Amino acid sequence: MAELVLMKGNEAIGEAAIRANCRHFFGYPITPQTEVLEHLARRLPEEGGSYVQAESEVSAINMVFGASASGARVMTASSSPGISLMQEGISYIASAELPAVIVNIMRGSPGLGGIHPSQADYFQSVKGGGHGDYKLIVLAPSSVQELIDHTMLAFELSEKYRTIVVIFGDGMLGQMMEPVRFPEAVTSAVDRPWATTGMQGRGPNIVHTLYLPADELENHCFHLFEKYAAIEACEKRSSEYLTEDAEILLISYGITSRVTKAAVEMARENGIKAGLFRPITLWPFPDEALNNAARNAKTVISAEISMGQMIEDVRLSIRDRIPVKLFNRIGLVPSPEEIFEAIRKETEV
Amino acid sequence: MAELVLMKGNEAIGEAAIRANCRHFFGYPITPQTEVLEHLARRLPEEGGSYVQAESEVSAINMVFGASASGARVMTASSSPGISLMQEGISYIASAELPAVIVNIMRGSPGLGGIHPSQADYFQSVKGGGHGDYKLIVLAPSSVQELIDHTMLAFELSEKYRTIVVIFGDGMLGQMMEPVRFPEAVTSAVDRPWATTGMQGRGPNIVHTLYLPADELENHCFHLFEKYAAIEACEKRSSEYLTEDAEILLISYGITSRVTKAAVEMARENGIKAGLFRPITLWPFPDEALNNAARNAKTVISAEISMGQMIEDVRLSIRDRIPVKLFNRIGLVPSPEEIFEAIRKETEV
Amino acid sequence: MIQLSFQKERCKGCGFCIEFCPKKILEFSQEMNNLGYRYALVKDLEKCTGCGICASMCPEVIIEVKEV
Amino acid sequence: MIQLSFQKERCKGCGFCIEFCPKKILEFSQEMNNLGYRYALVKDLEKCTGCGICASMCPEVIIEVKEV
Amino acid sequence: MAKGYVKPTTLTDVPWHFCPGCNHGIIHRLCAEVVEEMGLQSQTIGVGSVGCGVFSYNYFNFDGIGPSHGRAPAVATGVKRVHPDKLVFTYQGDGDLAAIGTTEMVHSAVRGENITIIFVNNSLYGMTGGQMAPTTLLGQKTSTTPKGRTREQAGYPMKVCEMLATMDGAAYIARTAVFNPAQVNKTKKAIRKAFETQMAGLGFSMVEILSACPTNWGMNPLQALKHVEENMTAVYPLGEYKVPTDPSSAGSF
Amino acid sequence: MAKGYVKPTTLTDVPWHFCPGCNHGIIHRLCAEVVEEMGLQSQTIGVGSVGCGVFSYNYFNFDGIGPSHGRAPAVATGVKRVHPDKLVFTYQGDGDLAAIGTTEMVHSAVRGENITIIFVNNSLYGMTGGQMAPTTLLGQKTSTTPKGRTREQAGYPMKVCEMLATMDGAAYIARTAVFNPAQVNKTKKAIRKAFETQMAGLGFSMVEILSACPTNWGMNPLQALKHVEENMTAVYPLGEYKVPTDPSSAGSF
Amino acid sequence: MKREMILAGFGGQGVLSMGLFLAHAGMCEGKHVSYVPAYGAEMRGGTANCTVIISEDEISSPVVAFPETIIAMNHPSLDKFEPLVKKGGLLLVNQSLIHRDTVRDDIDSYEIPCQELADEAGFSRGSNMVMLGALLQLTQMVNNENIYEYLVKTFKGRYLDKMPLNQKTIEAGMDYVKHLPVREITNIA
Amino acid sequence: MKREMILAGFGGQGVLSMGLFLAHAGMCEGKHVSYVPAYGAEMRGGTANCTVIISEDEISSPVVAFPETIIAMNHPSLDKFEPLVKKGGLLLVNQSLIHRDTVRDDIDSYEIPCQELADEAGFSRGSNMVMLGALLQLTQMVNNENIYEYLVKTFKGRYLDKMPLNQKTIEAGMDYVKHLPVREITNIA
Ligand SMILES: Cc1ncc(C[n+]2csc(CCOP(=O)(O)OP(=O)(O)O)c2C)c(N)n1
Ligand SMILES: Cc1ncc(C[n+]2csc(CCOP(=O)(O)OP(=O)(O)O)c2C)c(N)n1
Ligand code: SF4
Ligand code: SF4
Ligand code: SF4
Ligand code: SF4
Ligand code: SF4
Ligand code: SF4
Ligand SMILES: [Mg+2]
Ligand SMILES: [Mg+2]
Repeated sequence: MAELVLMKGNEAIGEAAIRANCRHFFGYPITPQTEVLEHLARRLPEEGGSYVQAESEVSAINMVFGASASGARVMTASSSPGISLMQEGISYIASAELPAVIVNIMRGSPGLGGIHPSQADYFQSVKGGGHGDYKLIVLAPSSVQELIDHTMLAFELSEKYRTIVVIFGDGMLGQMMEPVRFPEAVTSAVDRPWATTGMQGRGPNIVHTLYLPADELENHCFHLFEKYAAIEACEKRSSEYLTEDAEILLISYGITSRVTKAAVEMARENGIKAGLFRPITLWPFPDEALNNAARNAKTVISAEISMGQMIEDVRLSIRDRIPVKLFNRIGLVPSPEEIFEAIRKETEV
Repeated sequence: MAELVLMKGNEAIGEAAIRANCRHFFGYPITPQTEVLEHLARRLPEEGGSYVQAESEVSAINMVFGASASGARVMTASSSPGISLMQEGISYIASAELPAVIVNIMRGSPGLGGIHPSQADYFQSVKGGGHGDYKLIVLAPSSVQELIDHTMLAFELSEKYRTIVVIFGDGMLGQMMEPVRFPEAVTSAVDRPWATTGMQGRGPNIVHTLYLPADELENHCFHLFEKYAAIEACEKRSSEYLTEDAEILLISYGITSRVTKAAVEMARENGIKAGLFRPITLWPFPDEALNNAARNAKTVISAEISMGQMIEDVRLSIRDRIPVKLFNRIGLVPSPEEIFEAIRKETEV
Repeated sequence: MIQLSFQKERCKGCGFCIEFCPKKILEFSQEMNNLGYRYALVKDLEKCTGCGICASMCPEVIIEVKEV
Repeated sequence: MIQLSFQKERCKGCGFCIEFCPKKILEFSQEMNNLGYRYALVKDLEKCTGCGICASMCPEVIIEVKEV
Repeated sequence: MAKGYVKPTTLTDVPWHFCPGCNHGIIHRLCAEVVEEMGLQSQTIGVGSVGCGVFSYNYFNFDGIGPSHGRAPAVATGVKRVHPDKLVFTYQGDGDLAAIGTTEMVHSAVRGENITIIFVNNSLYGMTGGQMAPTTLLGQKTSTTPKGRTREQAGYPMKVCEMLATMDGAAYIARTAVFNPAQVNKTKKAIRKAFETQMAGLGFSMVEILSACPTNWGMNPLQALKHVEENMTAVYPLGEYKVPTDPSSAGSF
Repeated sequence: MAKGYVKPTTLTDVPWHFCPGCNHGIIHRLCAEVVEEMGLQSQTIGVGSVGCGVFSYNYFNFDGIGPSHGRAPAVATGVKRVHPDKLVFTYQGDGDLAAIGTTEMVHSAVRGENITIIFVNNSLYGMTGGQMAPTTLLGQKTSTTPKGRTREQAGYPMKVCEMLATMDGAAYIARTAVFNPAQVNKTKKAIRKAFETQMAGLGFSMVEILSACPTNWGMNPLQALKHVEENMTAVYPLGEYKVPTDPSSAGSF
Repeated sequence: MKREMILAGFGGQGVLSMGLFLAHAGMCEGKHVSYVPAYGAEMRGGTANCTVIISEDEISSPVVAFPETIIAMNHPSLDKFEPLVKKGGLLLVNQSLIHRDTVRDDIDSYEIPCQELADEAGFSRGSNMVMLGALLQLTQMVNNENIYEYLVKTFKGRYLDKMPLNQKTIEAGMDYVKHLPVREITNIA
Repeated sequence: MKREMILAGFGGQGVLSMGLFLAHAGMCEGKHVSYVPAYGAEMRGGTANCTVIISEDEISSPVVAFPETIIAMNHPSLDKFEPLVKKGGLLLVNQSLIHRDTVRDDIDSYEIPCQELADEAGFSRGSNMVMLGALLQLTQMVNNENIYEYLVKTFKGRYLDKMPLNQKTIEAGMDYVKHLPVREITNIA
């Protein structure tokens, strides 16, 4: 079994990408994500790969387009404002069905905001910040070990479905250190018969996103959404903690799900039947699992570091059977005590 | 009363902006929106205003930031991919609370897609394509006359609430011609004590979006959302057609609401109790009005030129009391016959 | 001897070949092709030197010049 | 006579003023200020010409030079 | 000159959408001919752009990519870093390259990225119906400069070759045109030099080609060629602005 | 030289966040002094940027705007078109201006936009902890070039003055430094010329100022000044790259 | 009463100005109108068509699946649109460029030798005006008194010198259909 | 058993390496650990602090509102964190820079003259190591045998030559608290 190492979240992501046999990275510095770049700038050349520091996030995402189109496993990483600049490119990559992994270590927003941990880019990545109809797989790790496991999973899923997979982190996850073990490195290169590698021994391969005849565009969109339906059928992921008899069900993801878990523990110690439902994939959102986990709940609380974004998927999942409340803080990861307090209040009414 | 003129949608928007006393425009060409630019490139100089053709949509939205920050009424216009490029700037403008009007004449997507009429940017503008927590007022006109009326209303609302207002059009609305009358021109300039106009006789004005201390960022977000709550309380707009006794309620906006209305007429002629609910503001979404309009409905159909985006707000509004179906086409505006057919099918089951 | 072939149905009648032929042996047709253009044709093949200049100026790449 | 004032609590001890003073009459303090830096001070005001070079190099703009 | 002419195998048989007399057609053909003559058909990845050249991937008979508007050099960078030995070139109009794509263009030159840009300068946005571009001449009427471009409102024509020639990473920079057979030959030679510069690993290369847009200029095809020859070349002088200094550079220099 | 020194009223009393010896402080002061000496405090709108200069709007005592990363010239364009008679300048680092902001910079020059860019070149991304910038010297170690920048991987230092000087819309372009009192004075003169160029309506102006970042260079403040003097000026020669030709230009030329 | 029309041909045949004329005429006569051009990526060549609706009542849908009137100026347009004409509807075909017969027998169709009539009228590029005349004569859609005024509106007062010629050409189209033998309209409805 | 600690001071005082040492030590001794630095925009100067948790069981929340142990290396840190120490918790104060007394009487607090002891140990920049030693001695959190090994891990094997000096300085801190008079812990709980 691999040895335990104490590692910073951002560096763990970078190292995991290398273990996943990713040899091409294009990115632009931004706090609190920069260590992903710095780690790969050092490690990729050692592994015979190439690190290119793009001149902007717009360029980075388009370099990703080119590298993926021509057959390479590729990743980029940024934080909220930088991800906004990638929205056009993301829509293009989704339409061209190119595999790619995008890391978003979310920070305080909107605008320049700050470098605080945040979960306020949910709508952007889960609903669609770019133009048109498309979906991205969004993974929400909650520990440094999961940053590694999800990064490796992300490459696998992105190849399998020819889609973008987003690693949805935040400033605290990116900066904190925890002991981790790295899985075996993946060595097999996936072959991409459609990639633009030079037409040796075959006709030309073309990667594009233009569909001028209306019926061609419609068919393309229908095709994309058949694929998305398959992903929804197979890839919903979530975890539960003490939900069986939970009368107050908390829903939260990423770093927040860990403090929420601690709050649930406090509640139980105080005899309150609280439980935690944690979506691991934000898209596809684990709606049936949530609806089921909420079967005995009298109240549902969505705990987010945002003004309330995931809460819409929570309401859609439980079809508004039960009152859905929001617990939120901005600019920091709340403490277990705060969340416990919110749970306690619910029991009073 | 002003005389009737036959005018193209895009030109009507441009002329309406001038009537609304907008003298500054920054934009970049893109089909099917370009006539907005071309009209203003000709007319603004005549009115002593300035037309600047930006080198990209990224630059355009940031020029809008500067012009609005320094006190001017300002507008930009683009189409789907160009609006994606504006997402970072939009998040900044929302955080800085600058009034601005953004026209999106939506086209086929995702990616380069095409120039077909489309309604697939709903998530981007209504939920949030940029990073962080913010909202935009989104107006959905359905005729050339409404393009004019909504453009003038947009400037008013943007000043009143210091927010971005989006005019949500599509390729057909932008390109079609209808007879219109222009309202009286607005001449009053709104004064903006906060604007950066040079600190003559006062201390420095500063327009920025950086809030490093966590509590400052949190307070700023709470402040923004108090404002949004006020908008939700006062500015929800919608219209209804034969909803009183409607057993099948159709929901659609913009150009689609007109063909849907024709389909509802056909249904009534065929003895089917159909009705139309048309959201005019997509944010704030007229949820109570919709819920009320659906009181007698046995089925609800969301008719969109997208793979199903507004349908989520429809479900949230009626709290999933009634089955909600989707009717959609991509790449074109459906015909009344098609929609009627969909209504008829519902009555069979 | 030179073989000159024009894909007349793809000609857009720009006239570049006619203009730049050193021998001035090309001209426009009277009738229109299905694209609605008067297309280019050879009036005097004898004089053709096979220099290929016409082809080198054709924006549609529809002229072939062969020596046979 | 020249009046030289340093805002010592804002000094970050870069040493530019000390380095570029033509009269070499500035030096670092022994104690630290609340920012944790050894700050600049005048050891021999007599020699000061009031040239203002120290101020013109100070990145913190905390030196004032006045003739009184 | 070699007698006769046969269409290169590096072009497909798809009919072209260009307007009568559009120079895009000539330039497409020249790129295809050079790729064929260098024997690189199976080693080439063409990166298109958004503009009237948008369908280049359908017209070229080798691998092709359709990127977003202006980002072709970034996309080409991604391709080249994965396939350092392949011929990777972009085909971009002046709006695509010199307006929205400025950053990507400049920084592929700064990095000395080993790619080639074929830059088709027709002094306006053709595909969208003839709006002003950064390259529009002073006084030139376009749909967004109805009275002609003026310094005051829109500044000066942008000289891309002159700008990129100042960069250490740029190895070969040239400006040519195709308004007559002689110029067509020069353009072909320049494209070949650029491609050879890239295959020799000498760094960034670009060929700017002045191109006629009869439709949006409101001229007939022959008038449009004259306009290029007489008015455009006056503002955009033809010639080589930078050539590789490295002796190891390919034979043809 | 004028005797004595008093802090200009165009600076607030807010304590600065810069590291010991950071040249941003000197450059901030010079901008403020020129605005005061030209009597423009109530006529100036400063447009900041994202970088270690991000708080300039708190330090300058006149109207200020905090734009997004790299877009200051576009924001300044918006401001200037609304207030053609005001002094509008941007304050940008090399990452902000020369990397992500390239398009906005180049096109404000193309348009001859009547604004001034104060360009603080410290050869890396300071605020984010010292990553490579386009301006990083060959061989320079940064957190993303741990072995030093190499041509192969990241190309060549970007010379912004040389590039912008090729543009017809650029009226005044100069590169200076602040590594000793004489250079500080030259820099102040250059800033004044740039502002006067703008107020005279002669077009786009930029002053690039080589600036020390002791923290990310891993040097003490005095070593850092030496590095600017000895190593940076070798790659980035100081001087005026373009001066207004128009005779109507302001007195000080 | 509502009249829904699609006018189709290839670019340069002036089908869009025909549509504009009808929209302006309808508007001037106090009707509700809408005009929807099919816009294309390649702005030039290819086919052009527009949908024009003139109606007593407010127009809900500007989109028409089965128009009541179709004008086909070239062959592809006829192939594409003939099947869509409403039963009992009207189909006008430009005989000069279309050499096949119409197939529908449940609609009323006319062949007009537009080019020949235009040449006779001395306005060889006026095929569209001939067709317009035929349409106006057959439908009596607008007040013929005002044709000149509507022409001026359509061309925004440009090329005024050409207006009389346009009017003359329109009248040529009118005369042509006036002198056609009156036919029974096969109206299977 | 779980120990939650916040270590605070100003940048350059080495509080982060103290935290890293504890996290590494905990991990090496088979415990669950988490280390959360407070990261700032201005990377330099200002205050620095980190939260370290060492626990027998899996760690849910890496965020701690009321830590059981606080180390305050400078005045602002004491002001900010003293109120947050859990009742019965432990507070270590750097006497060399903090000249006020602690106010809490429901916790166990110690003043350590870090600078002086570091100077004595011949490592004037080793205040943090002195404080670390004091903490280790008072809590017996880790196996003192392995301190050297953990130091090497903490500095990733860099400056090996400095390790003995660091160890010596740590021991100076340990000795100091060893010889303090044993005190009654006022534990109001
Ligand atoms: C982000 C974005 N903005 C705008 C457009 C619209 N657009 C398509 S082509 C084009 C300009 C083409 O001009 P140019 O690059 O000069 O090529 P040309 O057609 O002149 O050959 C524009 C602005 C787009 N597709 N995407
Ligand atoms: C869109 C976006 N990308 C990245 C960042 C992160 N960022 C902040 S400052 C900076 C670079 C600053 O470097 P420079 O402009 O050279 O200024 P300096 O700090 O060196 O003075 C970066 C990349 C950001 N804020 N926004
Ligand atoms: S080959 Fe030469 S001579 Fe013959 S037609 Fe063509 S241009 Fe004229
Ligand atoms: S050059 Fe080609 S397209 Fe032009 S006229 Fe001659 S054959 Fe026709
Ligand atoms: S004013 Fe001149 S002489 Fe006096 S201390 Fe400053 S630098 Fe030295
Ligand atoms: S220059 Fe200013 S900051 Fe530097 S040491 Fe002197 S007084 Fe202090
Ligand atoms: S519009 Fe101009 S550039 Fe585009 S195809 Fe037509 S002629 Fe060529
Ligand atoms: S990091 Fe560098 S540029 Fe930023 S404040 Fe510190 S010294 Fe100045
Ligand atoms: Mg062009
Ligand atoms: Mg910098």
